[in-house]
Amino acid sequence: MSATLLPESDLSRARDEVATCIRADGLGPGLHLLTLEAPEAAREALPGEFAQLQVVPGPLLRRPFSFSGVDPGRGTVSFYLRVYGEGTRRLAQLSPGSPVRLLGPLGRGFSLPQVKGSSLLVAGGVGAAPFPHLAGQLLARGERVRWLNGAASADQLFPLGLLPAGLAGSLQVTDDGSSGRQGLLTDALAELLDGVDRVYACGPNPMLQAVAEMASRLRPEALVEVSLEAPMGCGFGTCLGCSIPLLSQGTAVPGLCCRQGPVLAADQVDWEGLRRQPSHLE
Amino acid sequence: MSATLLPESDLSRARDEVATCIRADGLGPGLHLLTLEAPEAAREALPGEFAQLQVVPGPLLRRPFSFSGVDPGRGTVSFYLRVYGEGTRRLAQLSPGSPVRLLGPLGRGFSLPQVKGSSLLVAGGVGAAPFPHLAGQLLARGERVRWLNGAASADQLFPLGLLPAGLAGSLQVTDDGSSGRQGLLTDALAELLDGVDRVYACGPNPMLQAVAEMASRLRPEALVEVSLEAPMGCGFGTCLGCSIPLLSQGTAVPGLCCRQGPVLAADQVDWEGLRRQPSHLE
Amino acid sequence: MGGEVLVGRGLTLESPVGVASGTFGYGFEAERMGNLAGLGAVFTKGTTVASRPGNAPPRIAEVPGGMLNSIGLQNPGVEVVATEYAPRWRGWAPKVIVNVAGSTIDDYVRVCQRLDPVPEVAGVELNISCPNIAHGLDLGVDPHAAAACTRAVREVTGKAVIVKLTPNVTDITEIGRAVQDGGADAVSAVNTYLGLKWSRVRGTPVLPGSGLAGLSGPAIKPLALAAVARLVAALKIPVIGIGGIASADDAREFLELGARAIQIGTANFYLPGIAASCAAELQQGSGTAHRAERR
Amino acid sequence: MGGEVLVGRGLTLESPVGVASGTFGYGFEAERMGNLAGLGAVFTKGTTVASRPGNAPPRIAEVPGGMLNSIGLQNPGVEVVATEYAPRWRGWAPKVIVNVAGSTIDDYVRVCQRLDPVPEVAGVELNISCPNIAHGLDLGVDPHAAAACTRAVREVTGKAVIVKLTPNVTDITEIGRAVQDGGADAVSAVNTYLGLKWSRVRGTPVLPGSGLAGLSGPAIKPLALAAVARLVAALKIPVIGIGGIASADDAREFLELGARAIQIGTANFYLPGIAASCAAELQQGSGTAHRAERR
Ligand SMILES: Cc1cc2nc3c(=O)[nH]c(=O)nc-3n(C[C@H](O)[C@H](O)[C@H](O)COP(=O)(O)OP(=O)(O)OC[C@H]3O[C@@H](n4cnc5c(N)ncnc54)[C@H](O)[C@@H]3O)c2cc1C
Ligand SMILES: Cc1cc2nc3c(=O)[nH]c(=O)nc-3n(C[C@H](O)[C@H](O)[C@H](O)COP(=O)(O)OP(=O)(O)OC[C@H]3O[C@@H](n4cnc5c(N)ncnc54)[C@H](O)[C@@H]3O)c2cc1C
Ligand SMILES: Cc1cc2nc3c(=O)[nH]c(=O)nc-3n(C[C@H](O)[C@H](O)[C@H](O)COP(=O)(O)O)c2cc1C
Ligand SMILES: Cc1cc2nc3c(=O)[nH]c(=O)nc-3n(C[C@H](O)[C@H](O)[C@H](O)COP(=O)(O)O)c2cc1C
Ligand code: FES
Ligand code: FES
Repeated sequence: MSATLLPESDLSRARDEVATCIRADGLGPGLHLLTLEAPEAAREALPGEFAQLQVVPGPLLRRPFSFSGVDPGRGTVSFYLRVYGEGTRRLAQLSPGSPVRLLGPLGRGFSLPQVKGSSLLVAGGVGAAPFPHLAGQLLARGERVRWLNGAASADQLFPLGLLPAGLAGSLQVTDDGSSGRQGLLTDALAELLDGVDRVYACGPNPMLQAVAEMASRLRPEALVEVSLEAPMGCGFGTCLGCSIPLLSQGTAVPGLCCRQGPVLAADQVDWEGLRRQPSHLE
Repeated sequence: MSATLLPESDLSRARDEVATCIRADGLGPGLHLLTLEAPEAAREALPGEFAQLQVVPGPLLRRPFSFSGVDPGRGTVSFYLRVYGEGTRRLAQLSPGSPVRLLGPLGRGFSLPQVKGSSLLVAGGVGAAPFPHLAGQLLARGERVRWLNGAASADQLFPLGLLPAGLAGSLQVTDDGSSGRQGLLTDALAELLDGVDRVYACGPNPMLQAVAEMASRLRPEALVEVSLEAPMGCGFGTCLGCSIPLLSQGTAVPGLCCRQGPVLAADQVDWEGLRRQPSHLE
Repeated sequence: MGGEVLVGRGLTLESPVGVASGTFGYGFEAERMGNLAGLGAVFTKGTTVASRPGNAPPRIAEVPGGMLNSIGLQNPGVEVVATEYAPRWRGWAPKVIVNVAGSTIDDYVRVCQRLDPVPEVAGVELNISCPNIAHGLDLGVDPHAAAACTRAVREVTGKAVIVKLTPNVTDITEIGRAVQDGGADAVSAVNTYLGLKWSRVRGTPVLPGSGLAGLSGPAIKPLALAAVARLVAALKIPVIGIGGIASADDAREFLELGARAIQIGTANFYLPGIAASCAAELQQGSGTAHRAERR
Repeated sequence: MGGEVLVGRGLTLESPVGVASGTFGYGFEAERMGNLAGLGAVFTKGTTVASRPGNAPPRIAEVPGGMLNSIGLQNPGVEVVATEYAPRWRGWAPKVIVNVAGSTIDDYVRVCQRLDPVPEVAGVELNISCPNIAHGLDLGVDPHAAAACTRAVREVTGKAVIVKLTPNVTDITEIGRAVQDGGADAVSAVNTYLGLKWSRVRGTPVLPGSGLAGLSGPAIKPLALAAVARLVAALKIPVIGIGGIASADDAREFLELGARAIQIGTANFYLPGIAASCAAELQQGSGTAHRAERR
């Protein structure tokens, strides 16, 4: 359907299942970790892929969330979410036993390395969501993994204890200095790029753009992948609501965040187009 | 607003309060007794008056229910309800502690006798709702009160034990004979009309019409009052949705169920008009 | 955002928050219930030359997020309104604007003429969405008829003339421009949308006859916002926004969009104190338009 | 109620349940996800002569009970559809009906001409709700233009021609009669309603530009039922009902009302298997229209 030649997500892996909430933990102001029993998704979900969640009663359309933790053995998946509007509010109110419709896995996730190397995970705020799962997969492949997390204040950082053991290093940055280093995440980035083969980033668009620019300048040989967001009507390519400006062989083309993304190589993104576009936040 | 000269409810007694569910008892298939803490309504509500209830989330418009039990001392009121559609379903699902918006008392209730005499209460199915409160008030005035309750089957009769003590007699009738006498309520009515000064009836329209006709034939000197139903948008006279065909000095006039009713003298109702009108049940 | 607003021809409302015709009677129920405080205006039930009994029941049906009505303009006629109701409005803080309905232009003229000398009536709102007008066209869907009706009323009244537009037209701005040219002081929009509810139990529509009725309530808010935005862009006269308003935030959306004032309709039925509380909330200040910053 | 239906010119659908244009792509996503089973027809995304990139984001916004969209007809153009997509439809059980859009009558003619020899295309659905037609009038709001477009397409194709009507008109039956006279085999109704969502955080509409966009979803069901009821009463050709259908019961309401078939739109987004399950449910039998008897 899309005019780009970029690869698209494999929809045949997606299942619509009725998951059951088994845990709902508050992790900070408006921040929640939701653990669902969802055996089919737990079997399939790869790092960076997402699910469309629906709670009844709740908003009409489903809401997209990155798989945060995935435990195929237990048949559970977890989502790290920040309350924004009605949909996230309903999800945050779930209690153990409540049903949640889960459609997934959807989208294209992060590329996992074929050969061992050094990865840097860069998370802005709730953009930490996909990284517990990614870190686990990278570590399992013998990758050297470091963690950089920025947030407005200490209580909005992703709890280090919830990341898989074995990280080669971690740095936390807060706007107000209430924990870790004070300043912007990008200020800290420069010193961590050294020797890195892969940079994986998730967070607000301006942060992603800054990460992409700095990485391509200071570490041009590294693979840089970013996880983007767009308003999603469906999550599987039919509503055309999640259009994002991509580059295909250097020319701007409209892509679909849900099928060519949400994870894209930084050089596939038309950053200028993205910056000019009015916010989808309401 | 209405063209009739019939008296209208006193809206200055109505209050919009946030009541709290304190008990929710199942009394039969789809039949529930809901007890709410609602001090203002408990202080004011007279027999036959109703409240407009709203549960959130739930349907947009409130739903009307007759006050069934009223305990000013405890500050509680109860409603006897039958699950029909979404609104009654939500109410039936309430659990202790849940809030319910209650607007009331609304409407005109039953006339209470000035001198002692003999009353017959005639209830069809969930039409039993207003009678516990009415029976209590009548008995307190020294009235002789008898009870006639018809339903499809035994499990749909109003539990005798929930009526106030001191009834001078009671008769139950079921369509299938599963409890009490088999047959129609109206078949049993004839033998109970003897010596009666007042007949109060609540139930489906055809039953009310039959009761009204039989009573005026066999016991013309008795006061006969019926509690009618109509779809209600507001409950207090502004939407004009609850139009019912009344008689004013013998000529048909449109009345408002919520203001001139829901309780009307049987000879104020245009029974033929009511019978011709398409059902409001969906 | 909550203070005094001028809606035309010297008609100033103390608050931009009014209540919509047919959802507040003639204000007496709210007076009894203590719900008039702070309102800018009460738009009365549609009033015709002679009294009307209204349509046969059932007249209302609920749908998700809204309701359908076919009340059929039940009202006591203008004479009762002028002689019995108006005196009871004396001393009210909200302005009373009588909503006027009819089948011919002459009907509108006669009702407005009768109300012109009545001091308690602050203005008229012409509900030009009634069928059975000359030439078989609805007044409100034909720009020429709509303008002619406005002009004819303009000639017989010194009061503010607000024309209430139906949204069931191809281009609401065309009708808006026509009544502006006809001398309307303001327009109000929108009236109800044509809807239907089906009863599967009965195999017929829920409401009698063809089952067609007017949809109102929160479900129509996005449609009403679109209509009001287009009118604000197209007209010079004030636009009064109506449609699905059920909170102070809803009201603010219409006002930020450019509406001069707003009317609350269906919400008065399920939240009888809502209009008074919206007026108070708007009076107090602009509220919080901000969400927590993302991330 | 769930069996084979004829929607005109020999076009028979195995089930009255179809999926609406723009909510199912060209069917390939549903094919991958296993959601084609039992459908009567797939109405494709609106297809134009040349490919179109669509509008700038954001393109969708949610409102209670519905959504607004201004996708802007993003599509690969008819040539790609005819040569690359059509072969992939071979052997599909649901009929594929291509939804056609354009700015001039000639655009419609060219797309339909190109599709006429393509055997996998069972019919065309003319989406005549596009702006910028000759004389500054929308095709779909002008009965003459609508009829002329239908007639012109009729001449270049032997396939079933379904005309999809916009509800944003004063009288949808006038347009319906015009396209019936122009040779349409069936009409489908409705397309989206003009709506707007306001962002209080930004102080602008949520969607770009004027913010006007198309409202769809359960919120429009009562409006769509009214439009379909009026069309059924006014027309001789089959009417395909669309608007807010999200369950087999919703579908039954339209069918009982007289629609020959139905299309599910927005619900496909949040319940991707809904169309297939409705088709199955309708196939199985009439379901239960009955509630428990009252009292
Ligand atoms: C691929 C993907 C993965 C995501 N993963 C996560 C996650 O793991 N944790 C998390 O907290 N959030 C995540 N988000 C963002 C999350 O989907 C939004 O916060 C959520 O949709 C807001 O819904 P709401 O009902 O609470 O807010 P509302 O304001 O009621 O939402 C209204 C509309 O705004 C749009 N919207 C608002 N915020 C966003 C956003 N950030 N992205 C896209 N659309 C938005 C949506 O279209 C939604 O329909 C992700 C988004 C995408 C696209
Ligand atoms: C004055 C009065 C007192 C009542 N007292 C009781 C009571 O004590 N116990 C009890 O169980 N029921 C009582 N009812 C009936 C009760 O209000 C309806 O059963 C209820 O409104 C149905 O709502 P729902 O959402 O469950 O059904 P839905 O089918 O979702 O209701 C849809 C619409 O149908 C209409 N409707 C359906 N049934 C009725 C009805 N019987 N009367 C009026 N409108 C109806 C309403 O307009 C409602 O908006 C009373 C009705 C009235 C008018
Ligand atoms: C029961 C009812 C009766 C109405 N009667 C009238 C009327 O007499 N005159 C009129 O102009 N509008 C009438 N309306 C329309 C409302 O004034 C208002 O325009 C419409 O309901 C949309 O606003 P809402 O969504 O806030 O209800 C009526 C609406 C309802 C619900
Ligand atoms: C995102 C989206 C895109 C649409 N694109 C088209 C289109 O290309 N052509 C068309 O005729 N209708 C289009 N429609 C309208 C639908 O086909 C349908 O008529 C409308 O959404 C009402 O049905 P619903 O309420 O079931 O969604 C679109 C609707 C949506 C929501
Ligand atoms: S979310 Fe619908 S196409 Fe991407
Ligand atoms: S219920 Fe609104 S007037 Fe009676």
